[in-house]
Amino acid sequence: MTNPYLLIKNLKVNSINYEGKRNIINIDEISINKGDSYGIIGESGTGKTVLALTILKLLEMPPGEIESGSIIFDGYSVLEMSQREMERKIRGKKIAMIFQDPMSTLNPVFTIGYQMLSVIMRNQHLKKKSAYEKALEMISTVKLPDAERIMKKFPHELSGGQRQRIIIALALSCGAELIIADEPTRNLDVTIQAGILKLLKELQDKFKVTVLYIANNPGLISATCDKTAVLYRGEVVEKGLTRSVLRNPLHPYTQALLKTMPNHNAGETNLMQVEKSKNDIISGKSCIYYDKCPMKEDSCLNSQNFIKIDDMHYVKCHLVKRC
Amino acid sequence: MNNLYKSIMPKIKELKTNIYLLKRNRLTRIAYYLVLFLLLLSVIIPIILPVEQHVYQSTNPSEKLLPPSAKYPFGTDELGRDLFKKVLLGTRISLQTALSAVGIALIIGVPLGAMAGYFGGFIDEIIMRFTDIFLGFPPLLLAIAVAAFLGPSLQNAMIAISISWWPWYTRIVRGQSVSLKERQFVKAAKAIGTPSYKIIMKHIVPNSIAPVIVQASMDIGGVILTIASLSFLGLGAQAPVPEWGLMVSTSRNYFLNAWWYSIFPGLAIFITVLAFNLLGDGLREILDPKTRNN
Amino acid sequence: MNDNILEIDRLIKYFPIRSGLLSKVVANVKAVDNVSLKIKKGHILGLVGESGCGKSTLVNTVLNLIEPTSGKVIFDGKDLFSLNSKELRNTRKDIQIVFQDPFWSLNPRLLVKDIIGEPLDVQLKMRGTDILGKVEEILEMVGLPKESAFKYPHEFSGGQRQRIAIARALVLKPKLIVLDEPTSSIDVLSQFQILDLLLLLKKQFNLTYILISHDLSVVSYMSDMTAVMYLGKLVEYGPTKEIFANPLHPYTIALFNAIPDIHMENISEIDVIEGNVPSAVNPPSGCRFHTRCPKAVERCRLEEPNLIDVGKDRTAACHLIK
Amino acid sequence: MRNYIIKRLLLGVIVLMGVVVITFFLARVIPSNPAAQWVGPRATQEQIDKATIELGLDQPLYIQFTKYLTDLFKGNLGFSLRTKQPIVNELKTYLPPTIELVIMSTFIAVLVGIPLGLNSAKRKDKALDHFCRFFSVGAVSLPTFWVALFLQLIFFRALNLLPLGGQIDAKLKLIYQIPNYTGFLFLDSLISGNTIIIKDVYRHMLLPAITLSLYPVGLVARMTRSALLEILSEDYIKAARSYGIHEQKVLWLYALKNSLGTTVTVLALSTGYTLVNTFLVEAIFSWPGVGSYIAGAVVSLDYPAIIGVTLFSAFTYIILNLFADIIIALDPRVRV
Repeated sequence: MTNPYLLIKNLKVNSINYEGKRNIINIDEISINKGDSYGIIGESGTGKTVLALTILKLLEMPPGEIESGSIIFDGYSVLEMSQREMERKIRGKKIAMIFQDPMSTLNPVFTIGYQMLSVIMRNQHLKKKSAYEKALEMISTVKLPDAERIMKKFPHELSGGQRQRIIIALALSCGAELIIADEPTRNLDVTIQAGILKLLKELQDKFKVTVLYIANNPGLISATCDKTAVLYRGEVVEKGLTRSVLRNPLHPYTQALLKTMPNHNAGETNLMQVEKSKNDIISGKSCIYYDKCPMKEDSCLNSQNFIKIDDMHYVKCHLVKRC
Repeated sequence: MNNLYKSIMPKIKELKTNIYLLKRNRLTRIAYYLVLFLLLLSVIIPIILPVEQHVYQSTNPSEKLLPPSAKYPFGTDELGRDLFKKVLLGTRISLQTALSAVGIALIIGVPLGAMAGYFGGFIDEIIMRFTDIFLGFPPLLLAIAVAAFLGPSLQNAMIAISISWWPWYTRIVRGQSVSLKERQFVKAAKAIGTPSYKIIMKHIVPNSIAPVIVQASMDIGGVILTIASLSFLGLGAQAPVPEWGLMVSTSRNYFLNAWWYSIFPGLAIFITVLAFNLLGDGLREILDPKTRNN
Repeated sequence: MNDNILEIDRLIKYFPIRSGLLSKVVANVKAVDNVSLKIKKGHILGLVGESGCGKSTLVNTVLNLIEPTSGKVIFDGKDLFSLNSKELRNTRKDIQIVFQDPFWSLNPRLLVKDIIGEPLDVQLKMRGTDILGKVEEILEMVGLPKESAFKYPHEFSGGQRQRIAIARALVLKPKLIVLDEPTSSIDVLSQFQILDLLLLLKKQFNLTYILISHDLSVVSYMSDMTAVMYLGKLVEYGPTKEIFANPLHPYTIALFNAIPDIHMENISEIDVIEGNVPSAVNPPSGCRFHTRCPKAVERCRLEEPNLIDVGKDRTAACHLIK
Repeated sequence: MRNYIIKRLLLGVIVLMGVVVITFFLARVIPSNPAAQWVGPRATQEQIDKATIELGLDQPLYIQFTKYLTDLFKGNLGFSLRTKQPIVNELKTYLPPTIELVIMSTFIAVLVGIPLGLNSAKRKDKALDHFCRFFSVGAVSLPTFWVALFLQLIFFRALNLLPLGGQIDAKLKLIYQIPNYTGFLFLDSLISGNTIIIKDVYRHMLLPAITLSLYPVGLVARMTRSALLEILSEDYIKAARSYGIHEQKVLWLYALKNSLGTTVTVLALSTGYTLVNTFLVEAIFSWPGVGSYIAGAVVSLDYPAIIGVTLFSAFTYIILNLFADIIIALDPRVRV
């Protein structure tokens, strides 16, 4: 078997502040193959963005702290590389990121053109003139009309949807092979969001890039990704082919998450009732979902391992064995 | 009684947390203890050593301008008075004047800012243009001019400083209250018909006070410096009041041959101002929500 | 007897844009443009639309936080904008709001008892101990322990804070509560609990809700009637079940389709409508949706469609609906 | 943007007017007997009566104010009590040395303060940051007048490296023809090309300039640090890094350009501070500038001179702030 393109193993990331240390990420293994589109689902506050920043080694430390683990990307051991090496070899060249908020991802005091040219000239070693051509080409690739005019504009003169398209163009024009999209449509209206998602999918096929997709909405992942991991409080609780994870969710958390989805065909929506639970923090090794899980029993206080359902599908809940 | 206790407890807890946070940074911790020490000094010293007694009765021309020694740790001045005692007495004068000046400035500035921000429109326009005009003078300049015209004295210097300082607080509080009034809890209060003055008192002022406290604590340092500067120019304390700035000013006639005369009062100013500034800086770090989560 | 608790009649709200030295009005943001709605007592009205469609402006006028440019809001038989200040204060206790983000909607410097007690103090002039008793009673109703009264908001989780916000809205026994995205900023698991709590309280206190949400599943779960807005206009209105089963207006269809659900194999199944939401300063002529509508014809550009009755209590504003 | 600038100019005019009104009140309304104050403590009753008429103090307030305004417009600030000279003429002679000093110390503030703040922000909570924080807080805590004396003790008394005060050595004045092209001695000496004069002038300037620059250095470093800390946590900085942009470019161009607004505002503020600090420092260094002039005026309660300098300084400060705001208005985010 070939080595995975991106392999995250035993990664533990903490956040340190005056109240003490808090674990944000505790991932046993995520492996992504070249050409995959891989989705990570989780609510806000589960450490999705921290994960993305850790892969690029952009996490601010402190307050962040990497306790253990490794990230192997395309043969590079990212966590052992220096900031300079990351800058020269990885960021932009190999991995580019699309951030959550298109309003704040572009530098407000430079024109779109300037920002695109800097990125293209830096990463593709082009002269200014050919970089300019390239920038125009990329702007039309993301289906924005009138590229020359857009190049002269400042970010605040564009709408949210337009800006997110520019950011996608920026990420792609680095020539990166892995794109990390961190909730790229979070702050956009739904009708605009659909257009951006469609564009991303088209471009993925066109540029043959690998995409790591981070979202809080299972629907987005379902429509865009082949493989999925479900994140709860920094831990992967279920992973596998998107189809099997989302159609046949086995972890109680995944099940709870999916019940919120609109289901017009089913005729009536049934919302799950979760029994009231105090938000007490369970220390030690118990299942991460213990305090909120509707099916919990005493055996859940033991540590949980992944249980293999099929070749791809793994669940971190020992209760599935019984079903 | 029990309810009162229960309402106050969380506030005490919060204060304790804040002091704890403050003391976590080494620099701030030192500043914190230094400020406490200085406050203590300013209370105790005048009790042990009444100002009048020292200033008028301890002149001793035969021991004038003596260098530091075991008897006179800071040396003596041109009339043979113990500079160490003089510098110690100066603590009370500086702290008292500075705290009063900042207090007056807060009393004028905070309500004006809260009103300007909350009501907006015409009231805002009037108050803020007034503020702009006062801020049109470079810092210290207005204080100098006002003090000059009121006539040189410590009390007038204090009034002059308050007059030139309030607009800063007005500006801060206004900025806060403009954004607070869009906050949902203010809208909720409006929606239940809470009268304006209650909204300002309960919702606007308490929530905009944190940056004001930070600013004020940093300003105490600046105000002490300003008092010293005014006295140095001859617009503040008048001889024989043992005020630090005045001492440095008088020392100018002797300092090339009596370095201790200038150095120690100046050092006292520096250390006091530094303590307050570091404390203010530390306060900003913990009270500012932007830096707090780090 | 009239069983409508709220009637919004041809409501218009323009925000003038001023420019130049003399602050001349150069344009208007047409935030709400000629909207009429009725809400029956005991119903839940779901209000749906994207940002800039005028939902918040509409709600702010209902709460009497802003005055409309023209039109009427009749609440419980009284015209909200012709009340004198005393009547207004009395009416205010009948209309309450629960905001989206419980982090921002609770004053961080007040104890929970003072937050929930504020309406009692202001409206009923109640005394300290009476207030406390009432607060503890209402806290238990929303599923929080009595001891919460002496805590600060930051000691609670998002879901619990939202319960506090609900308690504050409830404490005056209002007739109408506006729910502004009540669950969108709390975690999925607490969302269910909040929604069910709201349904329970509605039954218990005989309340009427206006529910604003961008989450269609929440609207379909909660509301009896649904209103869809686009750029300050009401485009479709009717019983929730009917609208979700068979949306008529092209915008409603586009909105429903744009949301990917987990039964979708591929993103290409989504019908994307092109373009951006136009500015409300200079909204498109004719039907405001015609610039993005896949079915638009010449007439849509020229003539503004009226809301027409399409049967089953439903109305829609589109030329193409027969 | 044009509208913004016009509005800002209008505000500037309002503030200027306000400043004039306040000084008018200070000079004519607050004192119990302004005429007596105006002519000084040793004046005879006759002189006071004369001043009362001259100043129009027997007239209603609004007429006094109109006269005050028209005088100002004509550039008439009255006469100094000490020298009996027109204050405007005195200001003209005392200004150039002060301007040189202020420019010099602001220059030092930018050169030292910005890199200090930037490096501090870059290495937040590291040793360098702690040092910078201590240094910048320390710099704004020092009494300027005391620093002046302290530096004199060290560099003149103890080490005898630098002169005690003055602008140029008195002996040089006798040997050389001191050039006077612009009225600004430092500039003139540069133009003259006489290295001995340049060196001497420079040596005289060093201590006062360093003394005055301490406060602005602290201020600029501190503000740059906090502005940059905020900017460095923005998404667009993370984004620029994720696209592999050079860290140096990210810091010095992407981040610094965003903090330009803060820097410019701080510079205007700190120049204001420096201007007023010259009042405390110049006399110590026997620097023949406005600062020495007003320090003298304060001691002898020369009220017309105090008002004159106050008005002049306030006007300068207002214009500086106006420039700062207009520069900030060039920021594309404001340009709507």
